[in-house]
Amino acid sequence: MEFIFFLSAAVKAGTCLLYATLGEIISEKVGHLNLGVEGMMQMGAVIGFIAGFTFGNPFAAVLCAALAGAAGALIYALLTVSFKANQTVTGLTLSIFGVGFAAFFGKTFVGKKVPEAITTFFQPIKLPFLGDIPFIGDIFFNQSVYVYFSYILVIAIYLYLYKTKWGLNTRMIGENPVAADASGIPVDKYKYFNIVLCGALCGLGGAFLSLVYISVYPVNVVSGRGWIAVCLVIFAMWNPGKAMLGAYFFGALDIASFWLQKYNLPVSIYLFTALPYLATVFVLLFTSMRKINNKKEPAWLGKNYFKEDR
Amino acid sequence: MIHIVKKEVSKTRDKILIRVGAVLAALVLSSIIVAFAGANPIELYIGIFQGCFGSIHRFGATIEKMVPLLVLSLGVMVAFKMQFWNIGAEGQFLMGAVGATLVVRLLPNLPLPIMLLCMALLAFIFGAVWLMIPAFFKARFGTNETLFTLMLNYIALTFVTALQYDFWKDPAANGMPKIANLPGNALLPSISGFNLSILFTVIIILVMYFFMNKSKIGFEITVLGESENTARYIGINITKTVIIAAMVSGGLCGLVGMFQISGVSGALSIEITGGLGFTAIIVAWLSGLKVPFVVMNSFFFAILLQGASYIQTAFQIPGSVAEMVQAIVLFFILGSEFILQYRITSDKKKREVA
Amino acid sequence: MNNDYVVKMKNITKVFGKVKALDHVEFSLKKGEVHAILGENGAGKSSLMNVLNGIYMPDEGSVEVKGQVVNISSPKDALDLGIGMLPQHYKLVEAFSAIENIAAGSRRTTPFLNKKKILDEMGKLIDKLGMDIEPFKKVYEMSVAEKQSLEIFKVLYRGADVLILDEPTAVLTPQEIENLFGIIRRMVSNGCSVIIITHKLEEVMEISDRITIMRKGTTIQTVKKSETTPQELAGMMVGDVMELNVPFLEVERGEKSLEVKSMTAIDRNKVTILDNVTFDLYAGEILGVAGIAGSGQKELCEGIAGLYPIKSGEVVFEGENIVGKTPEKIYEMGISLSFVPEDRLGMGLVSSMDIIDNVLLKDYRNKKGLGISRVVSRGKAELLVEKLNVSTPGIENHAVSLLSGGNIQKILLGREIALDPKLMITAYATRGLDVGSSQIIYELLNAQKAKMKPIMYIGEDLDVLMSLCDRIMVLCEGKVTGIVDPRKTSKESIGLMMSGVMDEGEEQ
Amino acid sequence: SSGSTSKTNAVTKVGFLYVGPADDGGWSQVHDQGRAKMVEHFNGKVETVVKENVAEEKSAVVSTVRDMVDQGCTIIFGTSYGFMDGMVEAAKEFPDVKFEHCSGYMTSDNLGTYFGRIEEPRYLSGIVAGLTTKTNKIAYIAAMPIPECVRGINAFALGVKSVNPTATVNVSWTNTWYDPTVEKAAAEALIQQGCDVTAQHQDSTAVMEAAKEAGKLSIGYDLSAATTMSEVYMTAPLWDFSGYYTERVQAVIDGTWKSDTYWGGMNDGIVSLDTITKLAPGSAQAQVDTATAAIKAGTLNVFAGEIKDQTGTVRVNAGTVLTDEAELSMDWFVDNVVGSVN
Ligand SMILES: Nc1ncnc2c1ncn2[C@@H]1O[C@H](COP(=O)(O)OP(=O)(O)OP(=O)(O)O)[C@@H](O)[C@H]1O
Ligand SMILES: Nc1ncnc2c1ncn2[C@@H]1O[C@H](COP(=O)(O)OP(=O)(O)OP(=O)(O)O)[C@@H](O)[C@H]1O
Ligand SMILES: [Mg+2]
Ligand SMILES: [Mg+2]
Repeated sequence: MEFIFFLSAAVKAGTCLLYATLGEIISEKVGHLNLGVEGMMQMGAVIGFIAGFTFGNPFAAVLCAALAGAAGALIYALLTVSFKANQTVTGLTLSIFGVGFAAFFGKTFVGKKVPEAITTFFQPIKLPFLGDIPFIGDIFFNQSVYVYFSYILVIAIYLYLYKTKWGLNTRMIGENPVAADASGIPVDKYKYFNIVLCGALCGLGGAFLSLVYISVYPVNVVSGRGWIAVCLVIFAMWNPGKAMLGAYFFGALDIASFWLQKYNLPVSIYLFTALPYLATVFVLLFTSMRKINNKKEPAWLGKNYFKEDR
Repeated sequence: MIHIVKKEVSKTRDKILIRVGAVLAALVLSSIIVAFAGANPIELYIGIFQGCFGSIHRFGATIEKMVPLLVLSLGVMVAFKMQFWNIGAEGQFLMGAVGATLVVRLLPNLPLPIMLLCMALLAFIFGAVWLMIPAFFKARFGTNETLFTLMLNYIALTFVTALQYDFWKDPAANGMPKIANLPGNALLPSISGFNLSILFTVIIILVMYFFMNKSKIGFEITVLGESENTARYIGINITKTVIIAAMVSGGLCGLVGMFQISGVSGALSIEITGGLGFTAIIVAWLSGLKVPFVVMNSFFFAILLQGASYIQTAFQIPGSVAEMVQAIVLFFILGSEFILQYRITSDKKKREVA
Repeated sequence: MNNDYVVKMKNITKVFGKVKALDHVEFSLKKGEVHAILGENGAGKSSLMNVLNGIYMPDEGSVEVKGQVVNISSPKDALDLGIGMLPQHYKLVEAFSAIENIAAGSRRTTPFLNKKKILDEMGKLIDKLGMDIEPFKKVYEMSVAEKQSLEIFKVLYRGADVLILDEPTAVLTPQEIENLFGIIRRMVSNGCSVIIITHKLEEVMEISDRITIMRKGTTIQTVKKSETTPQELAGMMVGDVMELNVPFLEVERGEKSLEVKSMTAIDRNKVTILDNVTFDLYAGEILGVAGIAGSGQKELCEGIAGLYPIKSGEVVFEGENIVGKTPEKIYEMGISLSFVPEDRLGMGLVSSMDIIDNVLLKDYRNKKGLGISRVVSRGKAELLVEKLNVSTPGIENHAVSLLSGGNIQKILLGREIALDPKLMITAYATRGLDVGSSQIIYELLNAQKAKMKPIMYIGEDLDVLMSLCDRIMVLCEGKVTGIVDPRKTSKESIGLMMSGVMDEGEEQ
Repeated sequence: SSGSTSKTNAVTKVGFLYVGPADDGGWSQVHDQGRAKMVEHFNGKVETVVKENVAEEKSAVVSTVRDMVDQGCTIIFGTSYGFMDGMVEAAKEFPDVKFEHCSGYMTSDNLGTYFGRIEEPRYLSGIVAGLTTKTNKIAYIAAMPIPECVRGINAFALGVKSVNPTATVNVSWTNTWYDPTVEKAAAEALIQQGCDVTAQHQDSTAVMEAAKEAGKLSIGYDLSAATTMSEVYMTAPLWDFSGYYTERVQAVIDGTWKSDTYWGGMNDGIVSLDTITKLAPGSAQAQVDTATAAIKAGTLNVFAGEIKDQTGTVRVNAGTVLTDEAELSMDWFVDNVVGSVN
């Protein structure tokens, strides 16, 4: 029973990662390595909380969080897509910005509680039918609507990327913008769309932390989870389904120490924390050594596209 | 119809004007935010300035913040010059500090000069190896180095966490998860707040200037970065050059780990990097991978860092303001690069030449 | 009458800088024909087709498609008019399958990908054209021919009925070429019209209905295939007027210096790119190498310089076989390669470096120790700029990529000559240069010849080759089709050898 | 909050280093309240310079101190155990400035330590928890296995034991003083493992939030959460540093400051137990009152023998009490604690 609770907690802990990872996947699929995930999550977390605190309305909170993340992404898109600035440097700067932004605007809200209306709204709800499935029901279907929405997102993003023409065009841009351009795909429009959507999802991921995961607003609520999401994208091999599993795996390791402490394990609990990163490196090496093209990073990842080049 | 086309070249004067303009525009925008938050922007900027130059100790603090950033940026620059996107400075920094600490743990009784030398050496090696791993895989299998080095940052961080909270936890610290302070014979001597790493840094700047501009290997790295074909054509051993560049790049970042624990922190901990490894990437990039500009920009960033810390104590203004100002300045500079490299034209003919 | 023509291009002029790529060109394409365009390198074939495909905007002239005067400003416009071009560099996504490449960006793709519908449509077209496309095969698993088929298919799937093929056969094996021609014939029988650019006369004779010959930016003539012969075509292609005055220097030829025996090499696509190449080179002579683009010239140069893997054969230089030696070793033996690839700066020079550093590229190892010194290189660079009259704002802190093509070439060639090599290989030395600059280069080469240096000169312009060189070796598809004395041969016969129609024994 | 840089001779400047934000709802807020009352007391004659979120790392502490001295501070309070190395170093660098380190044990001529016997109210809160638990499993979320925390856990466990010998205190370490996400995750884990009362040595209210979500009850820490956490809050051991700060700053003004090791108890007012709420079992108030009286009278010492540790070894013999030295280096748990000190 305890193990089921652990897994259920892992799903919860992994949900903020899942949102951000899904976002980063669609950004990377269009060729943009956005290292500003941490910053966008911070912006979403703080604005989501402020909106929630001020309006006491869960929808307003979530909407504002998404908009805040999207605004951060828009800065990034403007600089990298239109102004051709270096993606790595712009992303890092966005992270610095987001962390400063959150610390600055969140300062007066530290220690404040999430309004009752929001806490109640995001309370775990056991789904009728699905929640009764043994094990699975307790792990996945006795969660907050915020978690349920992430399930829908996984499916929606999978469908978007692999089953619609927009997703096909998106992936084509990430693989070869020259070819996409030649095929008449409006490259920049797609880039903006995907990058901004990525920002909105990162904002939602951050707000999950400040609205659902905890209920008192702390300093630096995201505290590095954005970077984990960037790693997760590789671990998931740019696949939304695997991102879900990965997020829960990383989430489980985030909380594992509290569940394992009482067992007095012979191995250091702190080595567990390295596991996801080691696994990620393994994935990265494996795919590049075996030249598994369709599981590798998009071919143009990190490179800007300038029509006039070549 | 309007088009964006590449500019041939910008005059140095234009470059300076546009960058200065970008910084000013950023400061104006920042002022609005600061004022909106109820602080006086002018007072704030003066405060930042005072915080860096107001007294000898504040200036010392500025330099103390500049040293690691500068050496890290120089390290990152070497790899970037080869078009090898090392964003793992953070990890190499940490691993260097681990190497230096290892020396002290294994041979605690070495006399000071030898101790420092061994620490520096092992720090360099640890940092170098931490970058040579991805360099090897990049050269051999084309593994994406940006993602790999990013990942190695976190492996280094979790490794140091395990050391700090478990394997190397100081039994004398009464349960406090910390690694024992370095003994006196492992600390960089210092004179009124300025420690010996400043001297080393000056030497490193000179050596790196020579390395990048006047040495054979530096020249080969540059050629390789510009065109692998040309490098092959003039007979450069590509694998060897990649490995050497990774060694110097990672090694310098590792060396910073030693400077930081031996000169500033006094002990290895997960906090020593303070995110400088990432800031260094920005500095190296904005400096156009040129040593003199790296020195200049490191100083500029150190001012922002020290200023941020000072306004917090002196004006009780949150340090996050300075962080935001820093990011806004960077956004504007990044955006202004566009004006330097491209121009917008409505001439259709231009398209066809490219 | 007008309705017979799907495309009519009138009076097209296009100027690049000082180069008049197209000079009042007339061209027309009839419905249902295969129209070949023939001409030397640089004649303007690709430029003309780029105008038709909306990549270039003409400075003058008009284009009519299906009776309407149109303004084609992008490949998309062209496609909307039913004109599709097979790009020279394939624009396919390696990680995608054929079907994904076809569907992406296509107007016919529904919001939700309906693979079955696309497959059905593909199937119909595949049957009609007799093509061999596996819809789910990934591009990275495909051969060059398969990629080419896919590109053609992609264009046709988007509804093109005018297809432009720019040198499609250059990368194919004979069987694959046959296959391609089969597809072209079936396309035509389905009502499509095809424009094909090729340098190979026998292909022209096999596939085309009409032929347009271009030379130096103008159309010479359009003829019906049935009314002409390969000999006549070759004649029209190269022309017979000597326009340049390239000095031939009489020098008594010296010792044998380089001996290449049965050199064979294979490229990445497993195509034999050099096939049993055998020749000698003597001190005090300039050996010209003629051939259409991509006949193995690049690989021959790089093979000798140790930059391209040789599968079999020997390269004997001063009595020693240098096959398998590193480029560094070969360079130390005194073989210098000055190569001007198509993009001018790919090899030999670093585009972002200034003149001094580019001179230093070949100098920096000469100094002992770890450091480099720019003192010597600076001197050399100054001398070079002065002697060759390079126009540049400065030799320092001014990237060579910012110079004009002629000046870049002067630097490259001047640097190699200054090294006083024992053997010089120069490729496309005067590509894109004006008459004056070219003259300087020829004089530089002749001066080296007078010093009894062996020189290999790879060139494009037959007139130049014929007046400058002592002997000309003709390459076609990696084979030597002849080594001739230009003063005893006609341009036409060299043209035929280049096209592979005629094969000549050595020094007839 | 705005400070001023004006330098009038009459004004004494006092520096404070906090480990978290000043309004964390916990430890740093306790000190900040003490600071504010002290400033009010001196009515304009004292100004303070505060730095929040100082890292528990030597260089961070030293450079903050340098900035404060630069601002003219003549006495500086470091309010977290982890500042110790930095405080020692800074005291050496500025021999003319007075330093006070909370909860540490290193002293010098210009470095004193101060702390309170929080174990006394902790023991009392243990009585409340012991009476409350139905599952006989109490969760205790604590920051770091340092003597300060271990002491608190043991005192709490002894309080539990005094009323409910079968209940256990289940400890989870977070390795952080202040990180609500981590604290909450740790609390959730223990609650899922069957604990029905939570206690904490953490600086945020996240543990109580977890209890609230699971419908359990809580013992707080540092500050009263009677209004903010009314659904779960029963009581809490509280701090009040205002008296101490006022006294020490006065000493600096008077020129009588001397390095000292201060360790006050419930009698001194620096520590106390909050009013017990209605959520606690009815019998709790009376039992706590009795114990409080005994402590204040000196008849009840929290660490009076006989005390056995987890292995059954007797650590304090019957009839004796633990020495202050032993308390300051405590690294063992009493026998009703589940968990390990490592
Ligand atoms: N974009 C351009 N910019 C400058 N010059 C150009 C450009 N495109 C073509 N030219 C020049 O125009 C002339 C005609 O070139 P074009 O590519 O049309 O020749 P071609 O007949 O296709 O030759 P090839 O057989 O080598 O393909 C050449 O001198 C070439 O250098
Ligand atoms: N195909 C091309 N693509 C891109 N840039 C080109 C191209 N052709 C020329 N340029 C650029 O245009 C400018 C003019 O070049 P161009 O070679 O036409 O000069 P030029 O006046 O003919 O000089 P020269 O007589 O030395 O060749 C140069 O800066 C050159 O780099
Ligand atoms: Mg062409
Ligand atoms: Mg020219």
